Amino acid sequence: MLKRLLSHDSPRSHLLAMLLITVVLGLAFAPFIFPGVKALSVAAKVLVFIVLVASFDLLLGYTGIVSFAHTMFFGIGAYGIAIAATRLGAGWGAMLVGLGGALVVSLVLSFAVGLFSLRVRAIFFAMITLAVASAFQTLASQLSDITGGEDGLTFKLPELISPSFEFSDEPFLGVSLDGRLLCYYFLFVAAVVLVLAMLRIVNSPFGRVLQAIRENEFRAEAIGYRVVVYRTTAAVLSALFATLAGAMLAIWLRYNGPDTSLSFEIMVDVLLIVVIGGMGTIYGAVIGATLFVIAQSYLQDLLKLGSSAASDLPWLSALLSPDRWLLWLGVLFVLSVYYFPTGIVGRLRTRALG
Amino acid sequence: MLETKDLTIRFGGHVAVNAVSCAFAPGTLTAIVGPNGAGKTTYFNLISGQLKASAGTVSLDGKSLSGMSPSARTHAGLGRAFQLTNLFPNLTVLENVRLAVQATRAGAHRHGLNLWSIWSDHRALTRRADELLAQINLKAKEHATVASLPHGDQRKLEVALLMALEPKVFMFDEPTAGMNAAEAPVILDLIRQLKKDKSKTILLVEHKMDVVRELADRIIVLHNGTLVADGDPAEVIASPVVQEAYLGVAPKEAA
Amino acid sequence: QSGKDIRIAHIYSNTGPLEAYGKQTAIGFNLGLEYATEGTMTVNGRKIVVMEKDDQGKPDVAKSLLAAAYSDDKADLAVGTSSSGAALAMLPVAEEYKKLLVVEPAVADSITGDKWNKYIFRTARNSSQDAISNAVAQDKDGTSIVLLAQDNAFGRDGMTAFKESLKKAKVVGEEYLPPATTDFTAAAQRILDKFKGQGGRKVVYIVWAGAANPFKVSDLGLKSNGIEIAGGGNILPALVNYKPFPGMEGSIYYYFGIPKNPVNEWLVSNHYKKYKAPPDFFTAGGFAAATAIVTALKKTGGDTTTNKLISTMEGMSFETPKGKMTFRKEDHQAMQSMYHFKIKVDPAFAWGVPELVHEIKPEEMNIPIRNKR
Amino acid sequence: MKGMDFDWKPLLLVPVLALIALPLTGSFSTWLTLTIAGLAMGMIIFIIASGLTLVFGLMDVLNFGHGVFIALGAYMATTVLGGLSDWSTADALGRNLMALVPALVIAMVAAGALGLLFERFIVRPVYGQHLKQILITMGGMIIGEELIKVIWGPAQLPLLPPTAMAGTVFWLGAAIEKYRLFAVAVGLVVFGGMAWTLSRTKVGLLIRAGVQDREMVESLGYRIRRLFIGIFVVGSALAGLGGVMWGLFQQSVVPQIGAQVNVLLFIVIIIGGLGSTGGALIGALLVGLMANYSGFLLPKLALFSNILLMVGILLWRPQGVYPVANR
Amino acid sequence: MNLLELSGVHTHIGAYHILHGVDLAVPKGQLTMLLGRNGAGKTTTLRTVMGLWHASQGSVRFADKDITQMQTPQIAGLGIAYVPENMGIFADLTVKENMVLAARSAKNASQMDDARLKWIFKLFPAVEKFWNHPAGKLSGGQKQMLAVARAIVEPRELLIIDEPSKGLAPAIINNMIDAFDELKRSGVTILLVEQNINFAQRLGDTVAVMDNGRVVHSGSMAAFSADAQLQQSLLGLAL
Ligand SMILES: Nc1ncnc2c1ncn2[C@@H]1O[C@H](COP(=O)(O)OP(=O)(O)OP(=O)(O)O)[C@@H](O)[C@H]1O
Ligand SMILES: Nc1ncnc2c1ncn2[C@@H]1O[C@H](COP(=O)(O)OP(=O)(O)OP(=O)(O)O)[C@@H](O)[C@H]1O
Ligand SMILES: [Mg+2]
Ligand SMILES: [Mg+2]
Repeated sequence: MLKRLLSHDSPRSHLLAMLLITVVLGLAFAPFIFPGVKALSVAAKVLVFIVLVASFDLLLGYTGIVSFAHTMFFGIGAYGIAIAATRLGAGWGAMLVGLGGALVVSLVLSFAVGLFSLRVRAIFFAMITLAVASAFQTLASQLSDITGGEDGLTFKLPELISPSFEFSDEPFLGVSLDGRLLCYYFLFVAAVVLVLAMLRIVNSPFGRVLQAIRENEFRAEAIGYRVVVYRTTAAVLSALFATLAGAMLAIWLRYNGPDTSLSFEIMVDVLLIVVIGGMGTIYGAVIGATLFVIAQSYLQDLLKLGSSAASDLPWLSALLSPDRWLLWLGVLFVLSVYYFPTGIVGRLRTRALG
Repeated sequence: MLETKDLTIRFGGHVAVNAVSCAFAPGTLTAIVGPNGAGKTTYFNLISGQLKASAGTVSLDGKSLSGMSPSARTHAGLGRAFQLTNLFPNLTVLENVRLAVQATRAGAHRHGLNLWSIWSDHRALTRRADELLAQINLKAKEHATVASLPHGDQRKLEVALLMALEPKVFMFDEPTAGMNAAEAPVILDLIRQLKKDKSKTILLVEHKMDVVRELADRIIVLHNGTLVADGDPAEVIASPVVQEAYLGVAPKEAA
Repeated sequence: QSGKDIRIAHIYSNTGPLEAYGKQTAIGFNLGLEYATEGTMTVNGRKIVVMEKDDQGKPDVAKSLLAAAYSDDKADLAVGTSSSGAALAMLPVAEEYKKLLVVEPAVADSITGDKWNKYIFRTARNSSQDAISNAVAQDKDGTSIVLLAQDNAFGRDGMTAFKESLKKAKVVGEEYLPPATTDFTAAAQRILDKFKGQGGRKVVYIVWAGAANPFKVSDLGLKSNGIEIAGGGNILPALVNYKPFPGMEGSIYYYFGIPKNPVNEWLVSNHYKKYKAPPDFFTAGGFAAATAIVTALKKTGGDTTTNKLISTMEGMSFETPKGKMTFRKEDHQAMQSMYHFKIKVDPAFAWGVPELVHEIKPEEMNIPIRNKR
Repeated sequence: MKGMDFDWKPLLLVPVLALIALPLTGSFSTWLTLTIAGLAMGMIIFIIASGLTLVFGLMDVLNFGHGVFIALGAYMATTVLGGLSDWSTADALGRNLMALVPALVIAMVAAGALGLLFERFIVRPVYGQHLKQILITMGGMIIGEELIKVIWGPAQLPLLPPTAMAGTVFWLGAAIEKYRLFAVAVGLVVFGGMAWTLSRTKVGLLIRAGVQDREMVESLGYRIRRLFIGIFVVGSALAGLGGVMWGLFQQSVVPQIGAQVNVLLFIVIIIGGLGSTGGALIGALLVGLMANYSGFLLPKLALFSNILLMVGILLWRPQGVYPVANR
Repeated sequence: MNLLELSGVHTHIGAYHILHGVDLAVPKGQLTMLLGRNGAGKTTTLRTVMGLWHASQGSVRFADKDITQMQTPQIAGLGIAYVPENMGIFADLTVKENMVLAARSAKNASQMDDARLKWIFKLFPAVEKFWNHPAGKLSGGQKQMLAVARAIVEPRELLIIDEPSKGLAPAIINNMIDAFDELKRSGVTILLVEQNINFAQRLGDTVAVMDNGRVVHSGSMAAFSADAQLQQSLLGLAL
């Protein structure tokens, strides 16, 4: 049963399996284990990023397409919810309309991207998507009548999943049972379902062909696979999953703006997570997103401790100052490329073999 | 019956294959020989669709293949192994073969785009792949990645992928190049086996004349892209054009 | 009540593109508390505890930081933040938690306009105040003006308010450029075209924020055609670009040498003492936010109940480095003076020094009320 | 077989674009102003992009950290020019140059030295692996930017061109900033030097070969390691030079100065064709002109003019105008 | 005297132990054939000589210098030309550019030794014919010709070629045999890995046979050719 759920793609390493179980349990009981608004926000961000990164892995790790326009689809999902909720009000219908509209837009755009990816060389494609993504971001901040411009949109969602809704006055295990909690579990279920779906896709015959195309497109075509069809399908699927992740983000934040869902920074974070986690493994997305988002969210707090400990050494405390948290994030980038060339999952699996 | 009519390709001013018309019947093994750069590989590329012909047509059993993509031609029954090894380097040996098996099964389009069934349920595919690996003595290395195989094993795998496609037409491009005398017979045996099946058409590009002499039912000679000789092996080898253009000034080799 | 700490969350861009602004605000806020409590950091025996938080200039981060501050950290009230987008995202959080948020230094009109709720107070100036005071400085008979601004909410809102309050001068054209523009040649040419056939004094009024120097249009054919440049005040590093334009007029929110009052004197001398540099734009803003809060707390006797604070602060006046400010009852916007200046070149300073021409008192500006109560 | 004929068509792009714009702009002096400013702007862009042509175009290192060298160059210049402010604000060209030249040289040396470190610790482990290059160089960029904030502070710093280069000259009714003329001169020197080195020596060939098969180049007896280090350092130094030129043009620097132009530089190099100095120059000039023409005619479009330009060029030549490296 | 000498060389690739103590001597001025089954370790041996992989144990000496730990460019600089198994053609460069790179002392095409080029063109006509074409577009055999042509574009002391005859038409193989003869006469030492036993027998002076990462036989080619049984047992040849 479990095997079937995981599409027979078992973690293939005890340590990895244990890590995964820890992450899933941790996320499932996050509101109770880690009380507080901040912790819950971090957990929700982890959920969103797991889906987003896994969807990118579908494209990069399995299909070998390097695209910097992935956050574009993430943004479309987020804007779909945001614009619909702003225009149509805080109803379930509005959310569905927004989600549906976003999926359609993503479908069309990603179809074009998929077809285009075959026409030009890989680096060129990467650079073109980089330019397109930045143009899209500019566009989003220019169309301020629709998107709220650079300030973005703050909106309301149905009462049931808003923090102000309390469905029990009595806190349960010290946690107040409110709309925010419900919203979290809504995201949790969505993330589990989406990740399992992606796992299934990459382990289907389709997924294997994608890997073959990534390895040697020429030969894949020669043994009878229509590369165009496969690539385009993969691009569309991955865009749709990213759109869903974007919608999850907007639902959680009840805010969206260009920097929140479209920025190049997010794209780079996603890329880094895929690489630290382990490309072409989906599980890598789960582990990588969890570690990275937590590290990113608590780095400043950590540095605060560090710099007060190092207050005797002025230059060290300048470097350890929480203001310079990005410096350490950069160091994290460099070190993770140095020490996890095949990602955490790759590393654990090799260990399990050796 | 595989047929090419006036098949031609130009690269800029250079005519690499020049109006080659030829038919290949099932049950025969035709060797294609000619000097380096004569256009043999290019001729293969035109047949299997890797290159688009500047002029001329290719047809299989009367059905025109012109304009079809390489993958469509594979489904129509053409199979091809490459001169320079061309595999999926970071996948395992088994997966390489299994992918080829999958491509042929029950219409690859339907199967391939099946997003939902699970790979490991396809035991039949794995069984078939295993059989093929056993035939070429690579079963022991089935979980090794292709990139770590020595050159000779890669050549064998190249042939295994072709076998997995179970085509009507087999095209071998120097299948034993760089293989040593002890290993090459494994490949040659496979080709001999194939020859027994009279429904298969086999095309073989090969520079080793002893191999050609032993296996070929017929030889065609390409020179500067043009078909210059066609016929019975012994006759063709003895013909002056082959002696001079191909075997060179020292005809002792041919004897 | 007495004895329990008063917890204030201060959210600002300690990192990110607005880091420099955020740091000024933080310094100003802390100096302001020190001044207002006379160094005791207590009000009515209750100690003031400031929790500084970095929103990195990101609205989503700002939003969750504020929620965490109100609930996890039990903040009684909050101050923030540098970016308008982030501040806008924070507004509904204050409403959800029913706690006070003092907005400083975000300028977007909609913060005290249509996105406003009753928990929001703003010590910072808003775009209208900026624009209207500049209009007052430019509004002369026989002047024709072309507007040049960034093509975003900041630029367009500012220009709209500016235009609305001009009485005598005439706007003959508007230019909105991509915010990332670095080459202003094309803009200069378009501006030249717009002035064709105009007599009298010709002025290009510029609203710009960012690294590029839009004043370069002057060199690209405007100066030689007798067209002047004008713009509002800015932070000190940006005032360097004003140096080649002695005599240029505009209005500024704060320049340390302008206001003459004890608060400002205290600020300038203490800032020099601590940081060997004069206080800047956002230092004054942070300072004002602090004095506003302490003034209110003193009035409530240290009571931090939200409704009590709101009713106290509505209409409340307080002392700041810019003189007296008053929270307008209707939209909780602090009414304050702006300064009509003229640039003077002083070799002692790297920047063009704005000299006071006239203090534009709140009464002189008709700042529209844009919220719906 | 005969050698390839020189491909002159791309050379026409620049004049053709200028001619198309002529009737649209209406007045000749406007057109002239826009054209000269655009070409000069293109030259500045070329200077910044020149280092990246080497590093990305030829060496195939997707260096997203290129901006750090730009920023470092610009910040070094603020320090040097700040220190020599007496000379740079004097009203004499000679004195001005005595301040500016050291600023340029020190900026190049500093950026080159940083390049050496960058190559050793950031780029070396990831030659040939694009994805990892993107990540690790992004990491390097973030680190560099943060260190700049530690040293020079996060605030914007002014960087004014020396007095003799401030202001405008007039020619046929067109206003031309003096600084742009200086930039054109510097750009031509950089272009000439690079074009000469790459066409007259084996350096260009060796790098292209080294990217394809490093082991083979070493087997032929060349120390490709050293060459790669050298090229990387030169590329970084050119970026430093570009940083000073760009900073002086903007008249101020912020720590993000490099990151802001990254995408633009990639566009220029793709338009030019990977590895081509001439192509990069054409690309840069086109970008400069296009920005000014579209900024005058349709300011809204100016935002997207680069992308439209790139797409248009790639539709015509999918490899860019003068592809040298075939990737 | 031996120009190249390997003694007790062990080489690891990653975690795999590939060479288990190779002893190989290449006498100066002679042509040595290195034979062996697929996977015996021939390519690995050549790569170890070139410093592309480093021996973990044992020593490699060239012209009485220990080159075991030297870097590849240094080793090549001592006067060794090497053609790898995959030919190492720079596909994006033209044939001419490929040749210019191989000619270390020439800055550009015009500085190459004309007479020597003429000689090469005669041996490998394709090199001349496709002089200005991208090398990647050549046919398999033409690439092989270019690879060998590159190795002999300038005089070198030692020529190491991994399977020179692979994919070549008989006429070209004949040319190549003549070329090697000529080179030998001019004093060049040659080490070839070869599968084509005819080719090997016609050219070789000495022979070494590898199996399982060791040299299991070495001696004169004449003796080896004469001993069918030895060939059978070492190479699995059924003659
Ligand atoms: N990169 C690698 N990783 C792991 N094993 C390798 C690698 N390269 C070679 N090997 C192994 O080393 C052994 C020797 O290989 P080598 O290529 O030297 O053989 P060879 O004698 O040249 O064979 P061939 O005649 O097929 O070229 C083989 O078993 C091969 O699998
Ligand atoms: N894509 C291409 N562009 C330009 N020329 C090409 C291209 N492909 C092949 N050629 C040329 O066409 C000719 C025929 O090449 P082909 O590969 O068919 O030769 P071949 O007969 O297979 O030779 P070999 O025995 O050496 O493999 C060669 O001269 C080659 O340079
Ligand atoms: Mg061939
Ligand atoms: Mg080998």
